[in-house]
Amino acid sequence: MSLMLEPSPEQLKEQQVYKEMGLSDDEFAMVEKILGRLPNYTEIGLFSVMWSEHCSYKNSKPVLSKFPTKGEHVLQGPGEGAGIVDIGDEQAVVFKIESHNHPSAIEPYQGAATGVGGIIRDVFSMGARPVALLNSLRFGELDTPRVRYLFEEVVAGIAGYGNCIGIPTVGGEVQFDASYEGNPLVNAMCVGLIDHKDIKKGQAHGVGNTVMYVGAKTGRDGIHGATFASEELTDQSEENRPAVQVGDPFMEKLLLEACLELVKSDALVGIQDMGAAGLTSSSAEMASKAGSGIEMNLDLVPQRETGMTAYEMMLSESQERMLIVVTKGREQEIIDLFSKYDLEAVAIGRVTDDKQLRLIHKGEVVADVPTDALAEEAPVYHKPSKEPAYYREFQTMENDIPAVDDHKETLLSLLQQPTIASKEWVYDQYDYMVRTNTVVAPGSDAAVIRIRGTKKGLAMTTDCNSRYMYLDPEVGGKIAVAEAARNIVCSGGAPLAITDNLNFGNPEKPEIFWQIQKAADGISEACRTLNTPVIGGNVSLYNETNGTAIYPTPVIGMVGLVEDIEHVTTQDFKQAGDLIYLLGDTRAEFGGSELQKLSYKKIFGQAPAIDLTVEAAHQAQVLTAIQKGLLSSAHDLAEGGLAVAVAESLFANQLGAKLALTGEATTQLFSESQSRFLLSVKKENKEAFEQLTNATLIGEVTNEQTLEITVNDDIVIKEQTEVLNKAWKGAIPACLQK
Amino acid sequence: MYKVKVFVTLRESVLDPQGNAVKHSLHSMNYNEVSDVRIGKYLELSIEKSERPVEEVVKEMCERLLANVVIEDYRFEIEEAVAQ
Amino acid sequence: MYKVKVFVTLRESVLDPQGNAVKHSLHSMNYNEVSDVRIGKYLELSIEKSERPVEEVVKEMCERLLANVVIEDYRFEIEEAVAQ
Amino acid sequence: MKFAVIVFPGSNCDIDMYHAVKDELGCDVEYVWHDEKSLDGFDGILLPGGFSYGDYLRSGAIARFSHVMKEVIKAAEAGKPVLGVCNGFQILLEAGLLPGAMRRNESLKFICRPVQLKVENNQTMFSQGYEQDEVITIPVAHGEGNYYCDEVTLASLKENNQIVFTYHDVNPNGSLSNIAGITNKAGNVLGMMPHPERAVDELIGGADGLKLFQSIVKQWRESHVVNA
Ligand SMILES: Nc1ncnc2c1ncn2[C@@H]1O[C@H](COP(=O)(O)OP(=O)(O)O)[C@@H](O)[C@H]1O
Ligand SMILES: [Mg+2]
Repeated sequence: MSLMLEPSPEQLKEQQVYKEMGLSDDEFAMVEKILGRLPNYTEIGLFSVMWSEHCSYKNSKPVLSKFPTKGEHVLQGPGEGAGIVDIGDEQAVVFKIESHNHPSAIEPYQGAATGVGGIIRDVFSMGARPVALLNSLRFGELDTPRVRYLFEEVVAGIAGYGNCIGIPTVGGEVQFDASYEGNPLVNAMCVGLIDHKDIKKGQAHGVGNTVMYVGAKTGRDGIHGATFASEELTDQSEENRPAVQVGDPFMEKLLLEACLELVKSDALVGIQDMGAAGLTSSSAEMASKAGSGIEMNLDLVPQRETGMTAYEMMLSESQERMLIVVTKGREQEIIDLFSKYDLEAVAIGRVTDDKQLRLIHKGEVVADVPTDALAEEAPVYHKPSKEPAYYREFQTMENDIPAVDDHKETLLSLLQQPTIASKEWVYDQYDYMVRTNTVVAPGSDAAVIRIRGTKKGLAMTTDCNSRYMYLDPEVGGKIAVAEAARNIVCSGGAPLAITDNLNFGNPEKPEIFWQIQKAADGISEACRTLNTPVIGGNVSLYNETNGTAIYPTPVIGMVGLVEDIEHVTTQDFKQAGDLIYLLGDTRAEFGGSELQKLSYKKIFGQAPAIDLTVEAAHQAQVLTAIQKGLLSSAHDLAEGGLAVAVAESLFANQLGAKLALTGEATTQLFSESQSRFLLSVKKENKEAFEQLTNATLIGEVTNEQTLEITVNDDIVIKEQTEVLNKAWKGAIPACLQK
Repeated sequence: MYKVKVFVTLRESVLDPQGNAVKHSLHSMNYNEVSDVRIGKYLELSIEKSERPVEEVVKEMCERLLANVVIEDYRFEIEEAVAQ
Repeated sequence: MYKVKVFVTLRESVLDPQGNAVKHSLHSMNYNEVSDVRIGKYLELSIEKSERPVEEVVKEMCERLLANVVIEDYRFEIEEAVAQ
Repeated sequence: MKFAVIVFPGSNCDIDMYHAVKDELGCDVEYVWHDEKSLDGFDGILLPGGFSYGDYLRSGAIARFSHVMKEVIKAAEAGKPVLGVCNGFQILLEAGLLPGAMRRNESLKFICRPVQLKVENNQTMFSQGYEQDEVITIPVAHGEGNYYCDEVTLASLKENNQIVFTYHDVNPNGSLSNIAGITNKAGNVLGMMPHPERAVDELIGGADGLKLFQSIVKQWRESHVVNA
């Protein structure tokens, strides 16, 4: 590769080489105008990655600007490695979500692993100690060997990285749907803790200060990864792909510990991880944010391979690297600090006052471009948007109740749908306990970790029902935020803020752009009503295979604060004799439901309706009841409706339940109406609880290890807990045995 | 019966964290003469004769399962074994 | 400079869970002619010339680090490489 | 009694071990970095879990060559209690302080879950706080916990009562004879795959592991009163 002669500036223009790098004719003309001359090969490379959708958000910026990003507790909103929210006592929580979809489609183990590695770096580059990991995954149906392979390898990759670095993976979600068959989604979220005084930013202040490179050496891996992530996957993707990055969690563990020691040093001026677009984005962004320039001598960059060109070094996405700026004259301290961890720290440049990114290689200036042009001045596109025909049609449909003749068999089938079934097979592979702070492990609604030295805890979850999103992205967007908040509340937390990962198809298609806009509208409105600002996120577009888009999937990652760890609640029924209540109204709503998919093998109609005011009121009631110590368990109703939620509540403690419902049986059991909670209450708390909420008493927890449900006095479901449990637990392993 | 030896190695530009760690460890044990370590897999397969030429079968198995051709290269050696 | 290839394999008496799993996968992919799979490690080392005979150095590295002789056997091949 | 928690590059249960000893057991404890040259002044040595050196090549293989391991061997020979958990166990095997070796889990997958253990021998300095044959719950979290040794070694482990813990009911990793933890012949070095330091607090994962640490302290106090 290095022997290949780089095209001259004139050839670049004439042969339109920039197009292979993802730049349009107009964009090339803009670059020419900014520089006042033709760019050379290295320079056009810098622009092509920085102006890719992945780095510049050129297509999504107008949409992102709708999000509410401010709030009384927000210390850092979008714009840095990760957002930060105050949690009192001079402490704050830091979190962010990021996608690694395309790399995972090509090499699932390493793609997922490096996705985890990248998001961890975003969090510790703020100065925070990462304390938990979550993920959100989407795959095709588990009925082809390829999908099973992707699923198994992605899970192994997430486990491999997280377990080795020693950060517990405490939660996440996995859903299966044919639309993800060729383009799985792998979103990883990291949560960190920080003392206010340690907060660091990625800014290159102080003319004359030293720019240092720390961590792993640079190789030719991942060159043009950001551009690759901004294209559709096609059958040719295999050939065009960059050299796959391999993660080294051991190296990152050392880098993490070294950086957390570094942030305590007053010699540190700024720090940013080398993620997408590696050395280019970290240097250009740090300088641009500080209003300064950076000059780097690429000969000094630690290199893993020989003969690397400037272009290759600047575009490499080798993992486990950081760029830092330190006070001039104090480099040796930094070198010593890193060498204790067997890591290299090398001075490769300095901060300048001319706002230029200037690169020197083998004694020559190989690039000299304005940092703002790279980091800030990418074109912004307002893409055309068009309501899809399917949406119009779905909106005119009546709510259809799927025909069910045996409700017990239907419940058993629903429990075996991979999207509903137990995810134990997945989280058994994650070390969710390391660091011994995990109070609520995977398997309940939101995970909870305690904060040592305080009585507080953090609740966290990722959520998105992409079937509702497809039927109605605006309503689906509201539901995604509401569901995340519901999960936090059920665990005893008060929602604080969200991070979002907008996974969509090709935004150049007006119907896709419409989905993005509507989803963002819904998310924004829910965030305002539920008072959970957006403190950061990530956009992953072009999730299509051979022209077919995934369901719109804006994953919501939410963190909540548990004021007192004593309040932590789980979904499991705790003892026989407790009363079972349902909070929230049940209507015949089956659009996008699991039952609809099971019955018709497709989804259609309207998504379940959501009234955010009702949602907020119900959440407030549940949280208050928890804080008053009135609840034995709390579980939100989601896929599969009431019957599935009740079944799930029986398993951990092998209990039974008797429920008496009235109305239309299928609706009562399986509808997916929103804003509903399943709560269990000790008998002695009955009155206090009933005064607090308008929940309906529907039954009682029993010792009989049987679930019995009557509707209008007819027994519609009677089955042993053990049988239900086996169906639910065994489903995913059974799919993988095939 | 054939005895087949398959060597699976990481492609050239692909990082080898294991190899690096072993190299460092060897250096700290004072084997400073070691300048590079790359670690791969070594598989020994026993394969019965079948209709298809064994080379073809082995190549196919390597491509489909034994090597991850996205990041790995492979090569193999086939020996005809004397039946025991 | 020497190019050294080291093969580390599980001892015969030791069950090889990985090899078994691969054998099963191959069978489920209809490669029924495969009767046995054993998986080991393959290391490629570049070693500069030093005072000590290279065989001695490699053997010592294998015994001390590269193989765990409780469960593994090793063998190696040494080639003298032409300096580049 | 003062404990050392040995920290190798890549150890990640060091902090759990530290807090178990300090907060729940109430003993003195310090982290000791892998290049430390002496363990004088420590009465008990704890090798925590994690992925020392990434567990590259084989788990524990590289860590055993660190400086501090010479001191760990010295401490073991001097009869001080040495506990290796998970990766710590693997390091003790690689270092030859305990017999046998680890293979990958039979399922080839990492496994993290609480498991039941049976106390096979409550006559060791690590297990005297338990009843003989008591069944306790302690979490495992490992990818290579499939213990192996040859028949002669197994026979001698049994004969000398060196098997302290076995998996009860379900063997999560395929280990020989359900072995979860063994001591050396002298009985002062224990290696075990399950994590007692993750089971010292009812809020987090039960408290069945605490007795193990309490046993070490009790034994130490008794022997020091006698010697005084
Ligand atoms: N969907 C989104 N919602 C809110 N903020 C976003 C979203 N996507 C990106 N951002 C914000 O834009 C900034 C730049 O994002 P990105 O380039 O992904 O960060 P990084 O350089 O860490 O990868 C980040 O602060 C991120 O939080
Ligand atoms: Mg839930």
